[in-house]
Amino acid sequence: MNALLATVRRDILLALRRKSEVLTAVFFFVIVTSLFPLGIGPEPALLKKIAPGILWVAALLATLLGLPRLFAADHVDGTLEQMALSPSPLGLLVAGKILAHWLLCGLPLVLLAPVLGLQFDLDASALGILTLALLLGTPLLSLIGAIGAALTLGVRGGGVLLALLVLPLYIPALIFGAGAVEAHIAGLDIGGHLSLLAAMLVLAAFFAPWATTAALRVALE
Amino acid sequence: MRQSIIHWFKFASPQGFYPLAGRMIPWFWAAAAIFGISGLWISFFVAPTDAQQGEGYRIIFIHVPASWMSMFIYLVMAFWAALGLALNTRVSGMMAQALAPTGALMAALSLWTGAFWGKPMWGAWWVWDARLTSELILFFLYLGFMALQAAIDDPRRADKAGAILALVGVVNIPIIYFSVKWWNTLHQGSTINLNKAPSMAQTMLWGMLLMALAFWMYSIAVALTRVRAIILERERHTEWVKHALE
Amino acid sequence: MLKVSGLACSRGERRLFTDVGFSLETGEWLHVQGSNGAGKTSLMRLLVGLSPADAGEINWRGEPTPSLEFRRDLIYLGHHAAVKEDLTPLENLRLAAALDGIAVDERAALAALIRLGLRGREDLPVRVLSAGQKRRVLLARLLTRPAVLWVLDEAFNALDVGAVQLLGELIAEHLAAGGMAILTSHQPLPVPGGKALVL
Amino acid sequence: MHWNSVGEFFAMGGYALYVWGSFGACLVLMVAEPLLAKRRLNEVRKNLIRERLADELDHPSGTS
Repeated sequence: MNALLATVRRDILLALRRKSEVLTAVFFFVIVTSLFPLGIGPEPALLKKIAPGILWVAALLATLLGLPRLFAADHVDGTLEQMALSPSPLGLLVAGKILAHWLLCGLPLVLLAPVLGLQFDLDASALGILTLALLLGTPLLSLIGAIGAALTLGVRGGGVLLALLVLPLYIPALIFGAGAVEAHIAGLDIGGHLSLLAAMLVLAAFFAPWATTAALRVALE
Repeated sequence: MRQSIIHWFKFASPQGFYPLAGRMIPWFWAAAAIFGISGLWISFFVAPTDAQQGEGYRIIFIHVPASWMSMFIYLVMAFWAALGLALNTRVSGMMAQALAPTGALMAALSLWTGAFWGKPMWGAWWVWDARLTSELILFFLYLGFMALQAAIDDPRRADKAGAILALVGVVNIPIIYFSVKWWNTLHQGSTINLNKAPSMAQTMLWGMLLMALAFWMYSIAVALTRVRAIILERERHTEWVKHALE
Repeated sequence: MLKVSGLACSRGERRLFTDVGFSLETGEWLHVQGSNGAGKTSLMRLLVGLSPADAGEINWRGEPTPSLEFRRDLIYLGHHAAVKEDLTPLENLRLAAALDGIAVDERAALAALIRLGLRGREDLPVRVLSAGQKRRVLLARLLTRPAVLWVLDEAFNALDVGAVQLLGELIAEHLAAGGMAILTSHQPLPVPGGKALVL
Repeated sequence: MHWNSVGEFFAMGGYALYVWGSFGACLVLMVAEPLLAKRRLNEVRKNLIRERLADELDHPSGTS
C-alpha cells in the first residue's frame, strides 16, 4: 500500500514540475465545451438539452489527451523497467499511476464541470448530479484508458490507435453518466444510472490494473 | 489417454496445423455451398411474403446470420486469445489474427444490410436502433484489434497485446450491449425491429438457420485459409516449411 | 544460489544463443562477454525476468524465477538512465526506494550521493547534470537498496576514470560482503576474479 | 412458389434496390474475401518456393 501512495506522490510531484501537461487537458475541456454554444446558437432550451452530452464527451476527450503520457515517459527513461522489477507488485504501482492520472486529469474536470454547466443554463440540482456522475465516471475513464495506454506503449501511431481502442469502451460510461443528468432534467429517477456507473467503476477497479499490468509486461519484453 | 494428448499437441503446433487446415478447407467450402444454396432457396422461394413488410423483409436472411456471426466470431477470437495467453501455443494467436478480418466483414455486412432494410422501413438509412448501434461498436472493436496487431512488428508481442485487448473487449461487449439498449429505450427508439420483424413463420426460421450455418462454414473456411498464410509468413525460416511446400 | 541452464533466446527470426548455463554462489561474479549484437543485453533482460526465454531454466535459491523473493534480492541497472530529469538526485533516490517499498532516510540518501561524488548536486534537477553524473545518480541506488544480486548491463559506460575506479570498489565491497554480481562489458573490468561467459 | 414471373422475382415487390443491394453486397464481399485470403497464401508460397530455389542454387551439392 505504501508503494501505491509513493507512486501517486511521485507522479503528482513530476506533474507539478511540468504544469503545462496537466493544464493542457483542463484548458481543452474548458475550450471545447465553450465552443458548442458558439456553433449551435445561444437558445437556452436547446443548450440545456445537449449540455450533459457535451460536457461528458468533452471530459472523455480531455482524459484521452493525457493517456499517451501515462506510461510513455517512464517507458522511455527506463523507470518503468525498474518498476516491473521492483519488489513491490507491479499491479500496485500501476494502480498508483492510474490514481495519480485521475487526480491530475480527472478530478480537475469534475471540479470544473459545475462552473461550465452554468454556461448551459443547468440549474443547481442538475449541476450537482453532473458533478456526482463525473465523480463516479472519470475514474472509470482513467482505469479503462490505462489498459489502452499500456497496449499502445511504444507502438507506431500510438496516440491515434489509443483513441480507436479506448473510445468504444468508454461508451457505457458516457451513456450512464450523461443519461443520469438527462434523466434528472426530465424528472426521472437517477438511482439506476448512478448505481450502474458505480458498479462499472468497481468492476474496472478490480480488473483494469490487472489487465494494464499484463499489457505492460508484454510491452517491456 | 497419453496418446491422445500427444496427438492434440501435434495439431497445436503450426507444423501440424498447416496440413490439417489444408485438408479441412474443401470440406468447409462444400458445407458452406450446400447450406448456402438450400438457405437461399428457402429465403427466396419457400418463405412467404410478410404481411407487414412485403418482400423487403427477405434481407433478414443475411442480416441476422451476419449479426450472429459477427458476435460469435468475436467470442471465438477471444477464446483463442485466452488459450494463447494461458498455454503459450503459437497457433492460438494466429487463429485470433485470422478470424478478425472475417468478423469485421460480418459486422460490416450486418450494418450494410441493416441500413438497406432501414431505408424502406424507417425511411432513413441509419437509425440509432439498439442492435445496429451495438453492431457499429462491435465493428469498431474489430478495427481496433486489427489496427493494434498491425501496428506491432514483433508477432509474439502482437499476439499477446491483441489477446489482452480481445479479452477486455469480451468483458465489455455485454456491458456495451446492455447500456446501448438502456439508452435506446430511454430515448424511445423505433418500434419495429428488423430482428423480430415478421411473425416468424417456421420456414423463415429454417431459412435463417441454414443461412447462419452457411455463414459459419464460410467463416471457418476463410479463417483457415488465412491462418495457413499467417503460419507460412511467420515460420518461413523453419526447416519444416521448406518440406511442406509443393 | 543462482543456477541457469539451457537458456535459449531469439530476437525475431534470429537465434541469439542456445544452451547458456552457469551457476553463481555468494561472493562470485560473472563477466558476460561478447561482440556487439551477440545478445548480452538480451541475456541480462532474460535473467532478470523482463523477457521470457525460448527455453531453459533460471533458479534462484532453488526456486524458479521470476518470484517476488528474486525481485527482492535483485537490482538491475540497464542501458537506460532510469532517473527522472525533473527531480533532483535526492528525490530520485528516495522516491525510487519508496516505490520499492524501502524507507531510505535523507541521511542515507545523502551519504550515498556523496560517496558517488555528487556533493553539491543533490538539489539540482537531474536534467542539468552531465551524462556521467546521471549515471552516478543511478549507481547511488546500489548503496541504498539492499540486494544480493547485482545485474549491471554496461554499467561502466559513460563513466570517467574516477567513477570506473569507484564502481569497481563498490562491486568488490559487495562481493566481500557475500553479494553476487553479473556484469556485461567488452572491455576488461577493474574487478578481480570473476567467472567468464562468452556469448 | 409465389413468383409468377422472373421479372416479378427481380422486382421483389418494389423492394428490389434494398433486397438486391443487400444480397449483392453480401455476394461481392464473400467472393472477394476468400480470393484475397487465397492470394495472400499463394503469394507467401511463391516467395518461399523462390527462396528455396535460391538456396539450392547457392548450395549446388545439396548440403545446406
